[in-house]
Amino acid sequence: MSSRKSGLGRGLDALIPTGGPTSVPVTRQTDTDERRVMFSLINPDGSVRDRLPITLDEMKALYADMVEARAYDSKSIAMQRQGRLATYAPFRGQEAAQVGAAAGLENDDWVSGTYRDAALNWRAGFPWELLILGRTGDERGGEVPEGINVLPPSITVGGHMIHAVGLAWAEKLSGSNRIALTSFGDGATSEGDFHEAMNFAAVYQTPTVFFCQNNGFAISYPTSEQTRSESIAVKADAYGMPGIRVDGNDVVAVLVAVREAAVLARSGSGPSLIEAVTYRMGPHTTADDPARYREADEGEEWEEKDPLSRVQKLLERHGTWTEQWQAGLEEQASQRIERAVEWAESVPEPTFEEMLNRMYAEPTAPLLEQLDEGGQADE
Amino acid sequence: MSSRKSGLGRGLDALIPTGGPTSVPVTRQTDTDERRVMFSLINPDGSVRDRLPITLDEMKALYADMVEARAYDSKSIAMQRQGRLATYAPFRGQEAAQVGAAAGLENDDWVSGTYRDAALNWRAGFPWELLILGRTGDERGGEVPEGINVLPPSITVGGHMIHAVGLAWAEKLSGSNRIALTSFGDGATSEGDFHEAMNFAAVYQTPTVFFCQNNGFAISYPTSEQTRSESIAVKADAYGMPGIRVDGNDVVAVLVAVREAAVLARSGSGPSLIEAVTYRMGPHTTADDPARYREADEGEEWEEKDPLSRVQKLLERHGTWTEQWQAGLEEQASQRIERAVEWAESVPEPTFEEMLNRMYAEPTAPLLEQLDEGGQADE
Amino acid sequence: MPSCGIERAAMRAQRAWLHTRPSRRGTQVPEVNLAQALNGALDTALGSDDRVILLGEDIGRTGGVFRITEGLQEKHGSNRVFDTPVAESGIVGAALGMAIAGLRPVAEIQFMGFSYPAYDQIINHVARIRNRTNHRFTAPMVIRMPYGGGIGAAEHHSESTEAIYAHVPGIKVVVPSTPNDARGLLLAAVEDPDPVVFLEPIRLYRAVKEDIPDIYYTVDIGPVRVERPGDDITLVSWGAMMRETRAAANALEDVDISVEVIDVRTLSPLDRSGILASVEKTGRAVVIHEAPLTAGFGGEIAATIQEGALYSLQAPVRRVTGWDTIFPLKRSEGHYLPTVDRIVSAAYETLEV
Amino acid sequence: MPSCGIERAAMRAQRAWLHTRPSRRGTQVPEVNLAQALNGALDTALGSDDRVILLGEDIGRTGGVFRITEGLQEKHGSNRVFDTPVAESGIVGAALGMAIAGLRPVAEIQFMGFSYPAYDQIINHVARIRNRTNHRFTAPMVIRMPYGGGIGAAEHHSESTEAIYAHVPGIKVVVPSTPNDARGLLLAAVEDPDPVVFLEPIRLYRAVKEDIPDIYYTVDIGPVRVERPGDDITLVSWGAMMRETRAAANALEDVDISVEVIDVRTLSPLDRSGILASVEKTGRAVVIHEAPLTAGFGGEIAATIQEGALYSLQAPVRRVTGWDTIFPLKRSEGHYLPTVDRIVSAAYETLEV
Ligand SMILES: Cc1ncc(C[n+]2csc(CCOP(=O)(O)OP(=O)(O)O)c2C)c(N)n1
Ligand SMILES: Cc1ncc(C[n+]2csc(CCOP(=O)(O)OP(=O)(O)O)c2C)c(N)n1
Ligand SMILES: [Mg+2]
Ligand SMILES: [Mg+2]
Repeated sequence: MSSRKSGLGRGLDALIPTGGPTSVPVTRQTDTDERRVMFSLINPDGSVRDRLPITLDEMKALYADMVEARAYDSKSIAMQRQGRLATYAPFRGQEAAQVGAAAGLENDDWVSGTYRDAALNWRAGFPWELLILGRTGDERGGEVPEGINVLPPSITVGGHMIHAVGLAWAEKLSGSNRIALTSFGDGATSEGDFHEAMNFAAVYQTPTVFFCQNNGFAISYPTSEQTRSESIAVKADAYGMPGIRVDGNDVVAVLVAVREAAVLARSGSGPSLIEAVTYRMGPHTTADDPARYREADEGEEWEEKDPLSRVQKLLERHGTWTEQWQAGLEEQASQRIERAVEWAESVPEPTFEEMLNRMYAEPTAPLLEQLDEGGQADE
Repeated sequence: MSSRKSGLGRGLDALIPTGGPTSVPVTRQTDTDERRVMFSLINPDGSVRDRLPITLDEMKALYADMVEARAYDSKSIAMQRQGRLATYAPFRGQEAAQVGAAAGLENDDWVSGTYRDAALNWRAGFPWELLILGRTGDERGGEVPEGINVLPPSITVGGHMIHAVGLAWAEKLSGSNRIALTSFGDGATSEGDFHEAMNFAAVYQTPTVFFCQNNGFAISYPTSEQTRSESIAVKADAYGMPGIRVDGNDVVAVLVAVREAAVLARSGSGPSLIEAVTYRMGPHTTADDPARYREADEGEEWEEKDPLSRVQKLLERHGTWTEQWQAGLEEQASQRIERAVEWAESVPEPTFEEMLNRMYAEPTAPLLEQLDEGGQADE
Repeated sequence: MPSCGIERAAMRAQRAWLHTRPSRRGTQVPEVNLAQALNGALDTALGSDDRVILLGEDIGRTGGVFRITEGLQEKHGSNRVFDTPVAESGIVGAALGMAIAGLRPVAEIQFMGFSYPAYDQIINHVARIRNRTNHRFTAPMVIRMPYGGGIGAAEHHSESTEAIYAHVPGIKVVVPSTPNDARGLLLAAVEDPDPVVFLEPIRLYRAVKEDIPDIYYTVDIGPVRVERPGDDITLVSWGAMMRETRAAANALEDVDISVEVIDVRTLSPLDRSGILASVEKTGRAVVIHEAPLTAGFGGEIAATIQEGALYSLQAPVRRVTGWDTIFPLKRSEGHYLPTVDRIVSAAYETLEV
Repeated sequence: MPSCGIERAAMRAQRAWLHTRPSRRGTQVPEVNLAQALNGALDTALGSDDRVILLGEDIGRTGGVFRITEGLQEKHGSNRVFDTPVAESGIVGAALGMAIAGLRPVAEIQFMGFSYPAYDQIINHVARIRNRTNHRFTAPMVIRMPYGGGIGAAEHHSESTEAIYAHVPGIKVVVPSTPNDARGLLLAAVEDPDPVVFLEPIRLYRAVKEDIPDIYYTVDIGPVRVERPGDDITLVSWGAMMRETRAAANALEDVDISVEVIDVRTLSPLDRSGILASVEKTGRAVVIHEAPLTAGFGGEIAATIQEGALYSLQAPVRRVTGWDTIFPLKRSEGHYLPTVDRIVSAAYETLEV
């Protein structure tokens, strides 16, 4: 199974000093601009706006994770086409947001994300093996290993955010140091459940990080129509909560924003909202045809902002990236994913009994009768 | 039945010029202060902060309406104690907010309010007779006369706001000039439905006025705990909608705010949010005991801000208010309400058949069977 | 532009005209599947009544995830067909406001499993506005939702909770299983003065085809449809399970058992006498649905049959249903969905006694 | 401070101790009404298990609109008993998160009619977390809600939609009708490893009194309770309607009809064999509930009886229920609620054949 956290985010070395002041928003300003202007550190051409508060090794590890995530994404699309997976929701373009967010957390923090958050979930400890098993259409894919506090991806839009409030609340009450991060899309911000979750988190000052990947669309509906607020981040004001808008294609900016929100949460300063501005480069799911609702050149524009290539260019500038290194990363990623696929596809068919036995701690009387009845029918 | 709209709100005469500039916020400023600082015109001692944009006759009519509303409130509490009404939700203290809001509307505008909005609903055309009938526990109290576009008071908290969005949307689509106002409490702003209604209204720019009476409590839960936003009005930002905070005990300030929001809505500029800051001077309902959750002196403080007495003082300063006039108003109000009570209590008992026939345009087959069965049982 | 209230009469006239337009009368559109029939019905509704508007997630630009509204925004305009934010309670609540104001909204919920956030609006508001205003305000609106399993979909995408809607007084619940009924029932639902929850069987969308009349017609909400008359046993089902029910009936007919098949079509109001008439004749019945057994709508039907036809019953009414589990993911779907075999076995058991 | 996960064993031990604490064993608290029994059970739960927390609207400072949580915040602290914003979906969803993290939240919904905004959380999330994680994460939580009519309340305050909860796989649905059961079932619900919807009959809160044991005890979730044994006919009911059912049984006994009264107590999982055992003996049954007839839980019971005991049945199982209407306001309440007379008449009709 894939390895968990790589111990990122302790150093504050300048990777590529730009000479400018280090203006990482480590303490939240009351200035509302943060909710409107986008915070970013790495430009699409690989140049940086500011000192990066991570080490070179960390940067390379983040890049490697994004490469592996993209390999998983491509593999999943291919498998879905071969009928080996059920409908799949690609995250291409959102690797920085997801890998960066997970990297901002501690090992045992809670994560409650969505069907599109495979990279986030994986990076937070959910093994590829189980993610794939889940996508073959198997509930056992949701049985995350003990010690990994990641909920299986939520399929309903909106309903899972409040769970991260309850989880964090429980941790706060039991005096633990754990926090909870919930990831969701721009579309999810329209659900009433978003509002209730944000409000509860603020009222009880639960250590919850609300992480929105604004990827431009809810299926076919553009974010520009989804809401008339100036940004998603600005919605934090309605709850008296800090909000920040970051470049979601900049893995370090995301990491910094999440780490900072996590620090606030862990120190008892309550929840915050992060809007990671990104773009869903693929279709909504493998069943979707984006040509019906968006122009191809929009995608091209975003190709230039690709989250992987900007880090590649950065590392290239630094003399670290080589084709050989890249090939090695891809090879390793592909091997790990192939092994995961192999494992998932070797899991024996789920049985009728398992289906019924999964409902309660102990099967109830009606289920015992039905186990009997269905068991016979199955023979 | 009670008379409808008194043709208020056309004149802009200075009732009591203060010499200061007329700074009524007729055009909405982008300045966020409006959402935090309270707009008011009449001080608790009856002095005014600014020129009042209404005539003396209008001021007197507003006062008379508040007197009548208060008489209804007291009568209802008394009747409930005598077992003549089901549980009743008093609005004492909120007369200015409710009368002012209704006065800011046109005759055929839509209103969707709550169980505590009897004064608002009445002032918008819902006859006392039917309001009382409803409170005796009779669905026929909800059958408002043709031409009156007021929905019966909503008992669920939160669910009725979106109806004012749909109503306004329909009016916009059919090119009419009608708008919709929805009234709700501070507690209602925590429901997911508030969020969805605000968002839909903003997205489709429906001519909807969101009118929140922040009366300090949701049953026992204080507004200060209900949300951590700086105000209710500030929540408008989350939807890219104008928001304003007004002194809800100042009938003219409320009238001005609602009229202005109505102008915006009617002119195609979409929805707005008004927070009227007021205080529920009585219990949540006749079944509630506020001593369990608030100090008595809190109420006393608000007695000084009473919405009626400040207008009385204003009129007194102006030499218009006399004890005799007051007595006359009370006498008239009381007569009208007594007549309404008499009428409501003379309505014959609702029948079993009516109960079943009210379900659909035509009773369905199961109901026809049940009409038969129940009719026999009733004999 | 949709028009309100007073234009009703004009609309009626226009519809009446459509009904009788000679060039159309009697002609049949060949080989229409259920999805196309629904798309055509919505097109007809939009074309014949200005008060009709459509709203829902992704129904405009893309024509909906199942393409049931395909082409309708283009044809009828973005002032008639609205894409909405992701907010089901908002969709239904806004539709209710529009209906009160005189429009005839048809809301789409993307999947039945996402109708639950709107359940409060449906049970507490949509279903009650007529009752609480003693007929003064009403909710002539339709809430469409694809339902049911069988396509290996993700969690929440295979729900069949018709029972929780059928239990709500003040709404009607309709579920077609043929293209003909789909068109006629949907047009009837749009015309209905009361709110209708309209369930669309996902796995039949493209699986059943037939010729349908190329005219404006309605199918009455209420009466069951005796799809196939028979004498030995009655199979009662609706919606998506009609496919397996038909196959089971064929299998039984193959061994010379005469099967009466009833497509309930309208779950509320329930046509009890239609069902009883059949069982009084056959004396035996099996009810089939894919929802879980406990408190499923099959209980209502079995209870009804024993109440009204106990002395005709030769054997207990059996229920062939989903198990008391959550609808499973793809790999276990076969364990869950009632099979033709299970229906046939239940029929044999019922016949054996 | 509530503690998570690993402390389970300790808690168990503590409870076991409570069970056997000698000074308490056997003593009875006299004349406890149902509301007091519930209050006492919550007090006991808070006192014996640190993981238990309470949350809901107005449950802290005021002790809830029905005072079921009276005094508990004062006694156990505002870190155990939480007043919440007005947001039912939030209450249930937050409770689910807490339960996953190892707490044992008991959420109060102020009235059943306000549980619908939380229906999505209950059916899509609370009921599924065990299933979708194959037992890895679970929802040991209780959702309490007062339900039912009879107090002349406002709209939405008299709901009895137990059927829409009983139809949800993954949760349990419990409804006591006596103080003894109220305490025992509530403590069992708090202990249960799966989520329990706990319905509290409003009009019985202060109407039934009995002595209850002053110890920590539980009543099993599942088995029906044969409240009164008899031979001629079985009356089956639950919750608030037990009052009218008992009165009807008394009236029938007065004319020497031997009545077996069954209090179902747990609607899900349903104790089918408990009900069948009774009807196999009596051959006749009437099911009583105040929810509307169509798709009410009475259908499930009648269907179950004819499935399992058709050949014992001397007469159809009759259902005495609310009508297919919205629960009416005060002046019409008498038209709606099933009366003792209606139950007695149905029993006579059942006995006559
Ligand atoms: C409650 C609910 N409503 C509708 C859907 C159908 N649906 C699935 S994804 C989606 C769009 C969500 O958009 P967004 O939140 O931006 O996330 P993204 O897919 O862009 O990652 C919709 C409407 C759902 N899954 N759940
Ligand atoms: C959906 C819903 N949840 C809970 C209730 C119970 N309840 C009735 S009034 C009320 C408080 C509402 O407070 P607020 O919105 O401030 O209005 P106010 O009573 O102060 O006018 C609550 C919780 C309800 N009626 N509806
Ligand atoms: Mg999105
Ligand atoms: Mg309030």
